[in-house]
Amino acid sequence: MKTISVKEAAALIPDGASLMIGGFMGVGTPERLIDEIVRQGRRDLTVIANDTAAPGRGIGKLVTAGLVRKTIASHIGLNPETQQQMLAGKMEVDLVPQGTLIERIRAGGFGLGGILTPTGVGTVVEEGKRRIDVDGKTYLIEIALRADFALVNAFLADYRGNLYYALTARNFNPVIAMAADTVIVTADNVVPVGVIAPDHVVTPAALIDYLVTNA
Amino acid sequence: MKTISVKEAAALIPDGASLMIGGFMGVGTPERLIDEIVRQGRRDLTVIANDTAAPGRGIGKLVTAGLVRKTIASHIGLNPETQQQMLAGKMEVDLVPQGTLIERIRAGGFGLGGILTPTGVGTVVEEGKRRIDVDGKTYLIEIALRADFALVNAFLADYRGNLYYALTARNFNPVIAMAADTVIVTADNVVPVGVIAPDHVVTPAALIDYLVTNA
Amino acid sequence: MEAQTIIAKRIARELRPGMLVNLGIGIPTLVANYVPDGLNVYFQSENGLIGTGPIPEEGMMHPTLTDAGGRPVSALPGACTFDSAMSFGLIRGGHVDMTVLGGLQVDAKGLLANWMIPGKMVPGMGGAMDLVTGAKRVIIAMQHTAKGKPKILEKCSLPLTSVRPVDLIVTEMAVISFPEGRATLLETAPGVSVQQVIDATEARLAIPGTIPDMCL
Amino acid sequence: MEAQTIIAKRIARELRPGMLVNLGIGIPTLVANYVPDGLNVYFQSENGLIGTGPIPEEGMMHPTLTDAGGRPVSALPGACTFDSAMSFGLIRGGHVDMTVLGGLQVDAKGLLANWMIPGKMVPGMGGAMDLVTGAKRVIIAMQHTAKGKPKILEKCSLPLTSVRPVDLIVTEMAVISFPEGRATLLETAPGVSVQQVIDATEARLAIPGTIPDMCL
Repeated sequence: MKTISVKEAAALIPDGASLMIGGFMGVGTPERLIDEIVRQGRRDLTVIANDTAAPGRGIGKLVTAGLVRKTIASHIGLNPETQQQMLAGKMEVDLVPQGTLIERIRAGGFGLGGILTPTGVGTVVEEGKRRIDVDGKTYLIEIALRADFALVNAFLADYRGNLYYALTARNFNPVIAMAADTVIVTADNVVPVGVIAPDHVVTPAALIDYLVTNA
Repeated sequence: MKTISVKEAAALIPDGASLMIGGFMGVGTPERLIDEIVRQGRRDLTVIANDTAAPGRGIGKLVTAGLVRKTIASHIGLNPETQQQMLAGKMEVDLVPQGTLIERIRAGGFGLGGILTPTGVGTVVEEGKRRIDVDGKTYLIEIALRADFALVNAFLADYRGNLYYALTARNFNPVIAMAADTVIVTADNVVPVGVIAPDHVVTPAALIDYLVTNA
Repeated sequence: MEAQTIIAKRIARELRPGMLVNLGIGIPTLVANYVPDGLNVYFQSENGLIGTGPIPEEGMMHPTLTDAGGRPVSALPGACTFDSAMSFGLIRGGHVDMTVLGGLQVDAKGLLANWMIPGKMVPGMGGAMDLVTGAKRVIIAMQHTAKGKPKILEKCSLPLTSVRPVDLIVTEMAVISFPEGRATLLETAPGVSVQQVIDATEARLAIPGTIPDMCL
Repeated sequence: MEAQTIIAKRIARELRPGMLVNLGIGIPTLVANYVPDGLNVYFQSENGLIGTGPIPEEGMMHPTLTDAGGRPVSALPGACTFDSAMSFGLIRGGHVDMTVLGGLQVDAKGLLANWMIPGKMVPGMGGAMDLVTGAKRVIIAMQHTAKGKPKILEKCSLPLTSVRPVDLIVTEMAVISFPEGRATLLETAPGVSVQQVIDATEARLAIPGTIPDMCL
């Protein structure tokens, strides 16, 4: 793990990169990093996240700035700009049931090729996917999802990069931290090693590539 | 959730029941409940667990008492009695790679039909299983596993049944707590509601059917 | 009584001790206001919380404690939090005893459409597909009609949420369930006649001999 | 120097800062004794711990802090614990940078057999299949021969652990890797000749022009 400034962190991300971004309606999103990506400007990003938050908040800022070419999310209903860009053909949007999305990301991070889920069987979600029967019940094969970068926000990070999340800001964060080639973390608080008890560390330091300094 | 004595808890389990049992080499196994099952005696149990511990310890006690007809586990190497009973044809043993076993149990508890894993491809583990290719890589389809009962040990349980596990005694416990029709818990310590912080509860109370009293 | 209040109060009577309950946004959220005194139920918020409490007072909100819409909530004693994989394991794995969701259309067999209107409104399914597929009991809370047109139809014209039928529909006019896969009128709201329900419903309803008033 | 010591010391030289490392039971465990001073590596114990420390002193053991064999260990500052699903997600997901395992047989292409001898010893594969399939780098720590018979064979006679070849074999005689899928002699132990290694190995070894001594 390396510590890095927010400017350096954003500079790691090239045009066209795929980004998994933590947060649920902006709660638990690495806001400082998002702001810096918008400031530096990027083209053709792919965003994989639960939602696109709302204009002016979290991932919504990337959408407003026109940096996103494709979104894979479960919900875009609270960001009218995402819907407008989608309907205008400016952004491709792949809508995935939330439970399927998080399991596909988990599979990508846990070395699984995918999972068998009953969700979506017999609906439009099924299109183009393989079905399989197990013990008389039908499932869709939903395949693993990975990204170039995971942008993670934690409540606490220790000097080595062990992470602790607070309350509902946990959401997608610990799962995406497993599923990307490069993991970049912003933390609300950076604390000495040992402050987070072993049982309370949710993401082990060994998974983290870069911890953004608070300077 | 109901509180229950250890005698009543063991009495819930009929002959022939399938039991998922927490613990890794006996660490994190609900020892008091195992002792009481041995005392009451049962026939033809199916045990699903990481291992069968060692003679005189955890699941090893069920094996020694001759209560187990079938074991699904990843490792029996430290319990010679399990190996003897298997080689003598007294016990059926289904050996499953540890990562596959825990994912199959998780799938059972998380409403998935199964998972795609590269583990076991091209080995004897593959026999009788479906293979599937995703993006040019081959996986086995490993199907979900559930049980009649989960026997869980926690370090802390609050009055409602929220559970906290200590250190390496966590292992299979929170996963099996999702994957059985009836979940029975023994806790090293029972504490008031609120003692376990929301972020530190690993198994939510709503999953627990019976909490064994310490009386 | 307002339509929403009738629906929420009636659904609250379906709550049982110890249930894990997921409430969707809109009318379903109101059900939490009518939990019978002394009844311990667990409300799940799918963004990662069991034990959701009311909106905290001014100055007591925390940016990391919110509902699925990102709005501040509080947590009750005994609450617990978890990641989204666990949240949907609870939902898809059948651990959620009851979910209450809004509906755009429900058909005569109980199939639900509630997540998109092609070309008009494409918010995404969020957790709805997993909830309808995985929860033990699915209750739809909705107005009986929209702009005077029935929402309970012979067949849904909108894309389905799941092929798993819902268990109960509660509207401001009626309670409808699906024994043997057929829409059946169970109760009418106070002051609403059976004929009024039939007239406001496109799906053919089975009508048992006795139709009691909703208990509110 | 004892065979085990040679093997463990040589493998310890493969450690790099920040690596997540899983050590199997037996000889592999000894690698932890030879970590170069000041090098921060994370040791994973697959029963659910990163940051495994030495055996605690008498009276300081806790029944909930053990290694994969159930024996008491300690935890270093910055340690973390997790359930078995996470533990094998780390392993299968390629997050473990290096695993060191024992071997019964390895073939000329690097395929490993290390989990059973049919009819004789059936301990179960435990985590071995996931580790060999998923870890970024797989190193086999074993004696070069067993009862005088080679363990590095043209083809394994025992059931394979994985179809993924191992990256490196370290024995008390030699270091062998598998560039282009072919067993290749990299180093010999001090005092061991290339011919001695060839004689103790059934698999045909590629022999580069220069074979340095193992650095211990």
